Amino acid sequence: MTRPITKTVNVPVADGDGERYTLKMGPQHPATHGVLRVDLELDGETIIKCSPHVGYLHRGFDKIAENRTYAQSLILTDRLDYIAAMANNVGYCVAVEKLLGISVPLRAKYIRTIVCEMSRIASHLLWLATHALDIGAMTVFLYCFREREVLLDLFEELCGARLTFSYPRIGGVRQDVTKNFVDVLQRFVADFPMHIEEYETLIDTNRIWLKRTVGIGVLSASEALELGLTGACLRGSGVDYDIRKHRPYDAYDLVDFEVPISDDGDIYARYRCRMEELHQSGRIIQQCIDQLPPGSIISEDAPDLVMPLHGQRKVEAGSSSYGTGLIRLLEEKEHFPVGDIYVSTEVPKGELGFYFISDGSGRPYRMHMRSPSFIHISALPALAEGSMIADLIANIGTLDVVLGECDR
Amino acid sequence: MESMEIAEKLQDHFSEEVLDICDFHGQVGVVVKRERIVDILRWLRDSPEIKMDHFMDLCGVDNKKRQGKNLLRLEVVYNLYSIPLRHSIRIRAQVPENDASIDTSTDLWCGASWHERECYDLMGISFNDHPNMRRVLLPDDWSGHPLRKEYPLKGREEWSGLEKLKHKVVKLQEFGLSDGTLRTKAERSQTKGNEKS
Amino acid sequence: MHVLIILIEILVLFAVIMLHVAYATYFERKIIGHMQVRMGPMRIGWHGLLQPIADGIKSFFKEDIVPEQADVVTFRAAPIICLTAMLTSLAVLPFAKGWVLANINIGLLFLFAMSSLSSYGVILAGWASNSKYTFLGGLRSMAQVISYEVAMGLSLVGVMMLSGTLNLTKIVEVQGGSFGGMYIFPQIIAFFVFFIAMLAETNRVPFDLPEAETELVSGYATEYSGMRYAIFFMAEYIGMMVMASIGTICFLGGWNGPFEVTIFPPFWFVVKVYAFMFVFIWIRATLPRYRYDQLMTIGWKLLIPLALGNIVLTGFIKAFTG
Amino acid sequence: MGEIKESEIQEPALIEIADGVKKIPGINAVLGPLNMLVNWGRAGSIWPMTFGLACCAIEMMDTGASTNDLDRFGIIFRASPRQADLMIVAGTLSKKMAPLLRRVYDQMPEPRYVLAMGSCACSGGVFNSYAVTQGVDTIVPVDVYVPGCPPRPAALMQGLIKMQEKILQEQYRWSLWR
Amino acid sequence: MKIQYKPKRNLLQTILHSEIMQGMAFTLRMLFSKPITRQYPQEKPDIKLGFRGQHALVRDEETGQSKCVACMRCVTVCPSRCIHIRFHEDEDTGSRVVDSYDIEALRCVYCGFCVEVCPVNAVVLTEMYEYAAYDRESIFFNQERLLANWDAFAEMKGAAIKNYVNPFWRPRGIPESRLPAAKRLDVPEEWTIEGQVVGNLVKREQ
Repeated sequence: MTRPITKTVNVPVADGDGERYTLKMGPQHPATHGVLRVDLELDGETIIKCSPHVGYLHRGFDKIAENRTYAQSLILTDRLDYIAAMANNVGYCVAVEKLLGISVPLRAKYIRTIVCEMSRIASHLLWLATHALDIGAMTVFLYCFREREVLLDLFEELCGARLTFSYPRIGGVRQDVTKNFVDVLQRFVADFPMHIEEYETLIDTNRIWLKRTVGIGVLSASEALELGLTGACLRGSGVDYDIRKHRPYDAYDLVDFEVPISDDGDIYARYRCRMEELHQSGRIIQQCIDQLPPGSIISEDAPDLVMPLHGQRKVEAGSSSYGTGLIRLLEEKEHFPVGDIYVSTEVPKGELGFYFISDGSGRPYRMHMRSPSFIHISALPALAEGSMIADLIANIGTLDVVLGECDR
Repeated sequence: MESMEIAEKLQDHFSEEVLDICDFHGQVGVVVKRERIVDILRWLRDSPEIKMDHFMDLCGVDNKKRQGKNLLRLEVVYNLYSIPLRHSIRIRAQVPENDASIDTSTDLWCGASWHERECYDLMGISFNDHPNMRRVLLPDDWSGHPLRKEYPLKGREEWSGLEKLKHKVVKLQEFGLSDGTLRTKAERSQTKGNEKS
Repeated sequence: MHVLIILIEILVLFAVIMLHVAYATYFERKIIGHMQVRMGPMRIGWHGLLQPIADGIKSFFKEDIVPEQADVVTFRAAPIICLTAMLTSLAVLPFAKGWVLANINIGLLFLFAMSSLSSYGVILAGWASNSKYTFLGGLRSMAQVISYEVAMGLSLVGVMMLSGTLNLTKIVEVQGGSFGGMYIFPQIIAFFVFFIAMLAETNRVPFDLPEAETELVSGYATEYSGMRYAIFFMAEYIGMMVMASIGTICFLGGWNGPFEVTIFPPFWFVVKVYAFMFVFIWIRATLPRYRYDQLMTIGWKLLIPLALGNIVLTGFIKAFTG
Repeated sequence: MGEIKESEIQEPALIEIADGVKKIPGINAVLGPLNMLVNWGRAGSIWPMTFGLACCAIEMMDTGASTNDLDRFGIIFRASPRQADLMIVAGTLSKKMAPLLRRVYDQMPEPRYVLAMGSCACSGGVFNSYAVTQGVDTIVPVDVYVPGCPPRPAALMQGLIKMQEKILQEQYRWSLWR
Repeated sequence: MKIQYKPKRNLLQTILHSEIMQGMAFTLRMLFSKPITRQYPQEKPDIKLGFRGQHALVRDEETGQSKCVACMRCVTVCPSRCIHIRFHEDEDTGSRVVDSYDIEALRCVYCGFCVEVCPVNAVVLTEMYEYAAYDRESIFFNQERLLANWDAFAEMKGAAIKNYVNPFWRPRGIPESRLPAAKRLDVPEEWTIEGQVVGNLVKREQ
């Protein structure tokens, strides 16, 4: 009954040029946001070499998606980045709509924009909570969850689930918003800047927070680009890249918002960027609520959930499980356009891209996800090497990784 | 610049390499040979009027069940984007089955490193001169590459690590005091909830 | 007979302190809970009042694991060293006039010695567990205790100079019963240094590096389970109480208060100690954590110069005012 | 513990209640309340280990946060398996993670309990693929199953209350180890 | 937009630890605020209409049996493939008779697709969520269990069950013509296209 995670070398062993030893953090470690494993080579507390290991949550999304219809695979995206499942759902639907050439009613676009920004707030709140907890400020964690709970209740009212929504549909959204939902959301958005101020009272100018974040984990713009970072990590380094502005989807070209950018590229800059994004998200939601047009919420030519397209099917008597008739239908390669498409959306973590190859059948021939967390974790050595263990924790926090999305 | 123009320029530059250009919903894919892929990518990144500085995505594709001219068994797809000029292009490099390897693009973008490792892990395409060509998502001693079309969804044989673990679980069972449920293989086939799916 | 009385006194003190320790954890959970707009323990007993007892029973009946590759003797001894050192230092604390087990003339030095000794327990625990997290926790603790012990000792030199004694009872008596007599006013710099050093000595936020949960799992106590972990836990809380008592005695005038409470002479002492404890908890609920090298920087570059300056200043004042 | 061992020495006073099980007559009067007390202590101070794997971990954190506040039940999360009583397996257990889960479980001291939270932990859920174990109960013995994907915080708390009920009904489990 | 940082603290603020004191004052204020905790076993969270919880088969008030017609749409759509139906065709009438209807609830992902596609509102997800169990078998629902779940839910809802419409039974905002007959349930005003919520700016234009 020895502790295996820390077992490799028992006490530091000299290897010639100073006392170096290895430390394996994770996969079960309170600061690794799930099941990330980081192998560290340390000299004292200074990190000489840092190699992250992922895959402890690999579930085979790509393979499962190849065996499900387009509509069914939607539920997989819930479990991709489970902190902002709505943004993933919308990203998936946008990609499939582009592939199938379906246009979405304007009202659905607005509703999607609202829920996307809500999930951005929820995700950033969770990021702030865990980031602050990693650095030691435990109270911020609970205050963030307090506000997050309001959002989750709203999501529950909208679609009946708190975390895994499956709310958007290919061609629209599942349900219309209610009066109560809009009212509560509006009140939340109005109050939210006050709550942000509360968090900032505790950490923003706090000298300990500043000491732990300013000048730590610095990335220049070119480095960040080369590492493939996206989202707030890239914008914190001064690159103006936000897909909502570059390749607008849903109603983002109809609302007015700004993309916060900082040139410093350290943890504090990324923290400020995300805090500013919270304000901007509130602005977007308010505008969307004001502009919400009447109309249908799902496109007329949206594919049916059961069938790949509208159509009838007969199941043989006695058949018990997954229908053979459908499989036959799915194999017929005439319903969908043949081609490949890459569509990316701006989820809270960064750029979430879906690459589909369709061979005309009812199921994707190949689905690949470009998940931001996967790339962000691969950038961890660039941030952490040469710093101390405590900075590694802060760096993992600032990259805002979700292992479900990373490992897929 | 329109994607199509870039594709044409690319064809002018690398006429030997480009096999095909396909357009789907406004997205242009250039099918190329694998030999000079790094040169192509470098040209796309460095030439001033194209300037593809953002390496969006890399993924491997198995073409076993897909028809199309110029397609080999495997394919590596690069999606590139230019942040200052706001245009994108897709490069599809063909890789034969018997020699599933292609040159690495980590020298151009170090962020491509894990994409390539993932491609190797799940699709079995190895990248020449990659600094750390190991599996990234699956355990090191996993056999097979799950995203190949012939690999079944539930896998072929059990991973050796899990087999070992299950033996260990059975062995340790007698030492534990827990009265919770533990399902070993024999019990499991008896329960009705499990075997149906 | 005398021995018997002392033994009874020790037992009573021990029991009272243990109860205080148990309920200090309860109050910490409650206060932090309410600061975080939640409730803390509610369901074990009325408003969770029996929570510490349940925790104790649970810990006592838990399996006690000694890791295979650990140094068994040291591993087992470490928590006991910690607890014993902390309990011993209680002997010299004057809770009220005459309420002291051992009224020795070097009381303050004795306290320092004991608090240093308890950190041996931590270091040994870190080393004996044969795990790297505990080892790092032990290392951090060692460095922290060494550097902050210096700052703390120097900060109290001013108090010694003013009072002219190391006997804790006399230090309180010199300060007198009046509000203005408390050493916190002439020794405000020393109090500042002492307070920060105190947080660091007791491994509290923002200096809780040896057991920083998000960095080192549970620090030096990572490998300890059941009762042995509980002993570490108790030692830590007694340490907090001892440090708060030193602060009360040296800066806040000990058991003296605005009026006498004749039924329970240590009333004001207890109130002041609990005020300190509340501030500990309050800080824990508010602040993030320093990094290891920053902690060292503060210790050596800020606190020690400040404490030295304070000694010089006190010396001058003492010399000129006589 | 001690009581049982001493009782074995006093041979003549023993009565046999089942095959190979002997006891002192009347010992239940002493041990019964002690058993109740120990069970009460254990049920009132379950310290789960933070073993968040996937989506359910977020709901687990939410359960610990202000709105639901697990601290009310005396539940505080411990990072080290050595100090934990309960392992809440919250999320999908992939095959790569399974040996580590078992190792962490082995590090926990007796008495230890396992709560499988969510569809994935209970049975593999939607991820019936090459990389996911079909149920955490093939690796560790599970005491309580909490269904849901993910279970909402109240459902997890109901699972924990069920766990407390189970602990309260235990008979002399504390006397069995070592 | 470039980020604006707050001004650096000056010497006086450094000595007085003003920003730390502000934080401390804030936490102290929160100490005396009312906790937002919901005391679970006594106070249950209010479940929103349409929460996707425990599965049930609606008990038809006339026949006392389930409404299922074995159309297999739920089986087909289920992404986690946890619904299993066995049926045979009645030789006289030619209609389908359900032999068994099983839901592996532990495999379910609660997406609600089955409820949405069911043409007769037979299978539903209720608002019950408290059904943790000590073994796996008791969370495997067969037809009797599913009907019993519905009874339990109906008991919890009381008289309200008569007019109870879970939004997932009747997709909101979808035109009537696209819905099967049983799905055309009476719903509140704001669920219809005419009564839907629109933004302030839009209203003013009209």
